[in-house]
Amino acid sequence: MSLPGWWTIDPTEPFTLGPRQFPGRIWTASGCFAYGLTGHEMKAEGFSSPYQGVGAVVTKTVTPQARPGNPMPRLVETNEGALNSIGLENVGFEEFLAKTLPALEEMGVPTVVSLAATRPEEFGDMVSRLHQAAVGFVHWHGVEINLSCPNVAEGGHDFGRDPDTVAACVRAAREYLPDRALLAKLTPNVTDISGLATAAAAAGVDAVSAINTVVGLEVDLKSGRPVLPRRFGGYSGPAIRPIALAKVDEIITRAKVPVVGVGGIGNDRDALKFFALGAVAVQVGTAQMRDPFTAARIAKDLAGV
Amino acid sequence: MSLPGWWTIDPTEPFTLGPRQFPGRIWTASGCFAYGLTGHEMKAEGFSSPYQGVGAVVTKTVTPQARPGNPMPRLVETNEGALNSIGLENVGFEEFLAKTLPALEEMGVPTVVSLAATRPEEFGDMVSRLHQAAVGFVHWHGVEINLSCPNVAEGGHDFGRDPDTVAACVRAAREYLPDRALLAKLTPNVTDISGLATAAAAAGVDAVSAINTVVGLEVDLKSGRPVLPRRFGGYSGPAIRPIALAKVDEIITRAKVPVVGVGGIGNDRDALKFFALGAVAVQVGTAQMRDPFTAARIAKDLAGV
Amino acid sequence: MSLMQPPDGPRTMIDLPVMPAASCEGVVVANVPVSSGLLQLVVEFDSPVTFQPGQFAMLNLAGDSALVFSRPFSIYEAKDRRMSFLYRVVGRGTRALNALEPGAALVFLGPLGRPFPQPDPDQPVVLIAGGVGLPPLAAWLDRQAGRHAGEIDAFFGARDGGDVPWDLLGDRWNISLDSLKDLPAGRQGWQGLVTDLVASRQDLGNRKDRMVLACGPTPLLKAASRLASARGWTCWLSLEEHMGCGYGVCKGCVVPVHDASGGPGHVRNATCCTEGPVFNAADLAWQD
Amino acid sequence: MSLMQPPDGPRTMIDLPVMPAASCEGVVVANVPVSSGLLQLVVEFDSPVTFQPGQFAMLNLAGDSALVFSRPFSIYEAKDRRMSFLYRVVGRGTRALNALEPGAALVFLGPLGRPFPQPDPDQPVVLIAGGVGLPPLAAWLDRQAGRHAGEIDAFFGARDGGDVPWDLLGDRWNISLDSLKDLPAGRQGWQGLVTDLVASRQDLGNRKDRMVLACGPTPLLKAASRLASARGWTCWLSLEEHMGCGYGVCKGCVVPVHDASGGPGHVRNATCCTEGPVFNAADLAWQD
Ligand SMILES: Cc1cc2nc3c(=O)[nH]c(=O)nc-3n(C[C@H](O)[C@H](O)[C@H](O)COP(=O)(O)OP(=O)(O)OC[C@H]3O[C@@H](n4cnc5c(N)ncnc54)[C@H](O)[C@@H]3O)c2cc1C
Ligand SMILES: Cc1cc2nc3c(=O)[nH]c(=O)nc-3n(C[C@H](O)[C@H](O)[C@H](O)COP(=O)(O)OP(=O)(O)OC[C@H]3O[C@@H](n4cnc5c(N)ncnc54)[C@H](O)[C@@H]3O)c2cc1C
Ligand SMILES: Cc1cc2nc3c(=O)[nH]c(=O)nc-3n(C[C@H](O)[C@H](O)[C@H](O)COP(=O)(O)O)c2cc1C
Ligand SMILES: Cc1cc2nc3c(=O)[nH]c(=O)nc-3n(C[C@H](O)[C@H](O)[C@H](O)COP(=O)(O)O)c2cc1C
Ligand code: FES
Ligand code: FES
Repeated sequence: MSLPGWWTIDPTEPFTLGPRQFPGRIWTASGCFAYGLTGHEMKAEGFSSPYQGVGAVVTKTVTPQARPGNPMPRLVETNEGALNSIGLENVGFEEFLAKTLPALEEMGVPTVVSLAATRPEEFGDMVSRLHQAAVGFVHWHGVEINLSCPNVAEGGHDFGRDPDTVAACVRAAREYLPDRALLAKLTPNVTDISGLATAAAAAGVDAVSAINTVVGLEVDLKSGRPVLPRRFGGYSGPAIRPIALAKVDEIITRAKVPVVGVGGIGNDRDALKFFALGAVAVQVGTAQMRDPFTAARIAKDLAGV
Repeated sequence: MSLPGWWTIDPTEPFTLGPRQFPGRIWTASGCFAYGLTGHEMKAEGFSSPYQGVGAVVTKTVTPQARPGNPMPRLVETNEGALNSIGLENVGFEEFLAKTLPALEEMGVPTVVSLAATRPEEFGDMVSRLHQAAVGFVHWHGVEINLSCPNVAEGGHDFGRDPDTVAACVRAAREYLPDRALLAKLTPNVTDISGLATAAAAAGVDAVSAINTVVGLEVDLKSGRPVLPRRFGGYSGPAIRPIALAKVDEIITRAKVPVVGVGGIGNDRDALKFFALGAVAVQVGTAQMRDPFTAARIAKDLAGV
Repeated sequence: MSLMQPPDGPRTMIDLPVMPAASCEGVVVANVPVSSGLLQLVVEFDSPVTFQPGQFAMLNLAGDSALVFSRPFSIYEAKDRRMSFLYRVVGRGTRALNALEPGAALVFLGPLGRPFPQPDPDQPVVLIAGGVGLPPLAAWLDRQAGRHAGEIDAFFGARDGGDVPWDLLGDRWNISLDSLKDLPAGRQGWQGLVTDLVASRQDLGNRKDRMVLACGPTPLLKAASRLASARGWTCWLSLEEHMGCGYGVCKGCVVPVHDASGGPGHVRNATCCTEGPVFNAADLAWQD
Repeated sequence: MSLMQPPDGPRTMIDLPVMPAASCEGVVVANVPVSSGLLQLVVEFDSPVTFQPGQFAMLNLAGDSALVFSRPFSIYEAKDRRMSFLYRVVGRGTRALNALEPGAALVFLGPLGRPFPQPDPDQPVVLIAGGVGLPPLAAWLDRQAGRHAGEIDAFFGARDGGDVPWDLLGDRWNISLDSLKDLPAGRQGWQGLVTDLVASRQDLGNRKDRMVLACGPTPLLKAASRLASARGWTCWLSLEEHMGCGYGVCKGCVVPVHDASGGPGHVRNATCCTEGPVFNAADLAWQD
C-alpha cells in the first residue's frame, strides 16, 4: 500500500506515554501473544524476530491466583470474526513475577503487564509488588489494567462497566506506578464508554486501551445450543473493527483521553484508521494469532515514510 | 440444508403474538424493504412475489414529520457488514396514513408499522390516529416502536437507552393499541439490554425486537476522515449476528420477554440460530437489500418440515 | 406525460421501472478484457433476458462469498439467454467479479432503473460517454442505429488508445483521449476532454432540439449539462451513485433534485436507483 | 529426559518445539484427490523445508480472503522446497483450501508442535491411523522404513475401499474398512474397526515393550489407548484439538493432562499445539 499523505509518523520511533518512553506504537494485544516469550525463535523473511519494530507486548492478563480457564471449546470462528472464551487462563501473579517478568527483561521484550483482579486493592497490591520486583528493569514500560474481560463470571464483566469502580482501580494502581505508563483497558459493552474513559483519566491513567472484546454468541445448528459452554464469548477480529473505531472516536472526541486502539487490526490499512482518528498507538490481537509477525509487518509497512 | 432435528416449527403457519395472529414468523426488518410496497412485481423462480410466506413487513420507520435524511454517502460496506446513515428519511406520518397504509392493506401486505418520535405522547398520538385510520384493516398486524435508531441526532439515540423512557413510550402506545401487536425495537448500544426489555414488558409490549444497528465508524484512508458525513453509522449484516444472538439470549434468559430476532440474518441457517435461542420470529434486514426474495427464501427453506 | 418530451416537472415523479426485475442466478460464460481498462462479463441465464438501454443490474457473487451489497452495472447487451456488462476493476467488488471464471455462478437482480428516454422520431441525438459510462450509451446506439431517423453523433472519451474497446465500438464513435498513447494503427483520436470535442463540433450548434444523453464521471456530466443548457439542448444524464439495494428500498442512493411541487426552489431527495439512474439534467440540484 | 523413554512425569513439561517455525507464503503446485475422501495439497516454498513426523502446520488463504484462524494440518511429506498435506473437506476452511488452484498463494506457519518420539533402536512399533489421522503416521513410516531395526506393523482404518489412498500407501499397511465397498481388484481389506484388527493380531501380544503411535478420531485414540494399556505397551497419541494460533499463544487448544507435580490426581491444561499434538496416552486425563 502507498501510505496516505496525512500519515507523517514513524511508528517504530520512540514516543512518550505518560512518564515513559515506548520504543514504538505498534503493540500486540493482551491474550493473543501469550506472555511475549513465545515465538522468539520464529522465522520470516525480512525479520529478525516477530518482535522487530514492535513497540510493546501486552502480556496475557495475569490474575492474583493462577486460573485454569474455561472448558473447551474456547474458540469459534464466525464471519470475519472470532468468539473466545478462554476464561483468563494464566499462570497467576506469583509465577509471573518469579519467572515470566525476569525472562521478558532478559530477552529484551518491551513489556506492558496486563493485570486483572476483582477488587481495587488487589490492583494496588499487584502493581506495588511488580514495581518492587522490577527495580532496574528497562524493558518493562507499563501496566494495562484489564477492566473488561467479558469471560470471567465473577470478575471483569459488570465490574468494569461502572465509572466509579474504574476510577477506584486506576487510583489504586497509579499510587504504586509513578514511573511507568498506566493504561486501563475498557469494555465496549457499555452505553457510555467515554464516561469510563473520563473516569479513568481523572483517576490518573496515561491512556486507555479500547476496545476489549464485544459480547457475542454463536449457536451450533446441529444441537441448537450455544457453541461455547459458557454461552457467551468475546467477539474479536475484523468484524468488530467498525465498533472499535466508533468507540475510539467517541473517547477521543468526548473524553479527550489518549487512546491505544485495539480491535480488528490485521494490516497497515487497519492500523492507519485508528491513527487517523487520533490513537497514540495500536494493538494487534486476533490477527497476531494467525501470524506471529503481524505486528512486526505492520510496523515495517507503516515505517516506510 | 437439511433441517436440524430440534426444528419442528413451520414458520409460514400463523402464530399468535399478543392480541394478534401473524401469518408467519419470517419478517422483513425496518428500513431494508421500504414501506413494503416495492417489489410486488419482481420475479424469482418458485415465488409468486417477494412476499410469499413472509409473516410481516416492518415498514421503514415513520416519524411525525417527513424527514429528508442525512447527506450522502449514506452507506459503507465493511468486512461482512455495512454501516448506514440514512437518517430516517421517510414520507412523514401524514402521508403514510393517507397513502401508504391504505396501499398496504389493498395489496394485502402483512404490516407492522415502525414509528419513531422524540416524546412518548407523540407515540400515543400516532398510534391512536393509526388505529382510527385503519378500522377494518385486516393486514395491519402491529406497531414496532423504534427506540433505537442511532443515526438521528436529536432522537432515538440516547432516548431509547433509558428504561424509564422506554416504558413511557410503550405505555403511551399500548393505550391506543388494544388489538394489535405492540413491539419495541431495542438498541444494542447499552450496558443492559435485558433491563430495557424488562421495562418494555412491564409497560405492555407483546415482544421486543432485537437488535437495531450497532454504532460503528469507518475511516476513509485517503482523507483520514470518517467516510460518513455524520461520522457514525449503524452497523448491520453478518458481522453483527454474534452480537445480536448474544443480546437475544440475554433478553430471553434474563428478562423472559418474547423476542423477535434481528441482526445478520441472510439464510435459513442464520434464522435457525435465533429460533434455537427461543426467538418467536425473526426479521431480515441488510440481506433483504441484496435480494428482495431473501425473507421469502428463508420462509420456504424453513417450512420444509 | 411521455418519456419523449422534456418534462415540465421532474420526470422523477412519474412511472415505475420499465419491466419487472428478476432475482436469479446466472452463469459466467466469459470474462475477458476488451481494452486496457475494461472487461466484458457475459452471463447466461435459464431463460431469455431483455432490457432497455440505461437500465442496470445489481450483481453479486453466489453463495458464501456474496458481498454484503451487490454492485450496480449498466447492462450493455442482452441476446437470448445472455447478458453482458462492461466493467472496470476499481475495488473489492469488481476485483471479485474479475476473479470469476467461466462456469462460476453469479447473483443477478435486474433489469433495474429507468432507461434513457426515447427521442422524437427525427430528433438529433448526441451521445457523450466517458470511461465506464460507455455501456449504456453503446447499448442505446446499438438499438437505435439504423432505426432512429434523426442524426446521431456519438462521442467517447478514454484515457488513451489502449483504453478504448475498438472492436466493440465499430466506427460510429468519435474518440477523444487524454493521451494519444497506444493508439492502434488506422485509428483516430482527438486529444482532450470529450465534452470539449463535442463543443468544438460547430455543426452541432445548428439545432436547438438536440437531445444529449451522457454517462461518465461527474465532471463529464456537469460539462455535458452546461454545454447542453448553453445550446438549449435537452440533456439526460445517467448518474452513478453508491447503491445499497438498487431497487428503491434502502434510500442509500439519493440525489437532490429540484421539485417545484414543494414550492419554488424546493429541493428533494430522489432515489437514484428507481427514479434514475437517468435524470433530466435540468432536474438535478448539483451541489458544487 | 529423552524422547525415547516413556516419561515418568508428563512429557508435556519438557522441551520446546523441535525446530524454528517459519511464517511464509507458499504456492500451490498440486491439489488433487488421492482417494474418495482425501486430497493431497502440494505447496512449494522459496527455500528448502523440513519437519519431523507428527508435526503440523497452520495453513490459511493469502490476502483479503484469509480466514480469521488458520487451520492445522499434519505435514505428510517434505522434499526440497515442497511440502505436502493430506486433507479431507469438512467445513469452510477445508472447502476454501479445496478451491485453490495451482499457482494460488497460501499462508503457512510451521513446522509446529512436537513430533512422535523416537523408539529405541529395535523396539517394535505399531502404527494405528484412522481417516485423516493417516498423514503423520504415513510420514513416520516413510522416515523409518528400512532404517528402524524393530518390527513395524502399520494399520489404517478407512470407511471403504474408495476411501483408501492405495497408491500412496504402498503395501506396508494393513487396511481395515467399515465397509468392503469399492475395494479395488487385488487389494485386501479387513472389515471392522482398525483397533479391533490390531487386537485380533495375536502375534503382537508377545512383547510388552511395543510402542503404539496412533492418530485418528477420538474413539480410535481411546480404543488404542485402552488396548495399549491392557497389553502394557507405551502409547503415543496425536490429538486433534480446535486451534486458534497453533504456536502456543492463545490457550484455545487445551487438553487436560495428569500432572503429578501439582499433587496426586492433579489435572492441568496442556496446550495441545506446543506441548502436543503428540501426547503420551498415560498423561491424558480423558473426560468420558
Ligand atoms: C447505475 C450504475 C451503473 C454503473 N455501471 C457501471 C458499468 O457499466 N461498468 C462499471 O465498471 N461500473 C459501473 N458502475 C460503477 C460500479 O457500480 C462501481 O465501479 C462498483 O460498484 C465498484 O465496486 P467495488 O467494490 O469494486 O469498489 P469499492 O470502491 O471497493 O466499492 C465500495 C462501495 O462503493 C460503491 N461504489 C464505488 N464506486 C462506485 C461508483 N462509481 N458508483 C457507484 N457505487 C460505487 C460500491 O458499490 C461499494 O458499495 C455503475 C454504477 C451505477 C450506480
Ligand atoms: C494437529 C492437527 C493436525 C491435523 N491434521 C489434519 C490432516 O492432516 N488432514 C486433515 O484433513 N485434517 C487434519 N486436522 C483437522 C483439520 O484441522 C480440520 O479438519 C480443519 O481445521 C477443519 O476446518 P474447516 O474450516 O474445514 O472446518 P469447520 O468445521 O468449518 O471449522 C470450524 C473450526 O473448527 C476447527 N475444527 C474443525 N474440525 C477440527 C478438527 N478435527 N480438529 C481441529 N480443529 C477443527 C477449525 O480449525 C475451525 O477453527 C488436524 C487437526 C489438528 C489439530
Ligand atoms: C484468544 C483471545 C484472548 C484474549 N485474552 C485477553 C486477555 O487476557 N486480556 C485482555 O485484556 N484482552 C484479551 N483479549 C482481547 C484482545 O486483547 C483484544 O482487545 C480484542 O481481541 C480485540 O482486538 P482484535 O480484534 O485485534 O483481537 C483476548 C482476545 C482473544 C481473541
Ligand atoms: C439501510 C438501513 C436502514 C435501516 N432503517 C431502519 C429504520 O428506519 N428503523 C429501524 O428500526 N431499523 C432500521 N434499520 C435497522 C434494521 O432494521 C435492523 O435492525 C439492523 O439492520 C440489523 O439487522 P440486519 O443485520 O439484518 O440488517 C436499518 C438498517 C439498514 C441497513
Ligand atoms: S440503492 Fe437502495 S434505494 Fe437506491
Ligand atoms: S492453538 Fe493457540 S495455544 Fe494452541
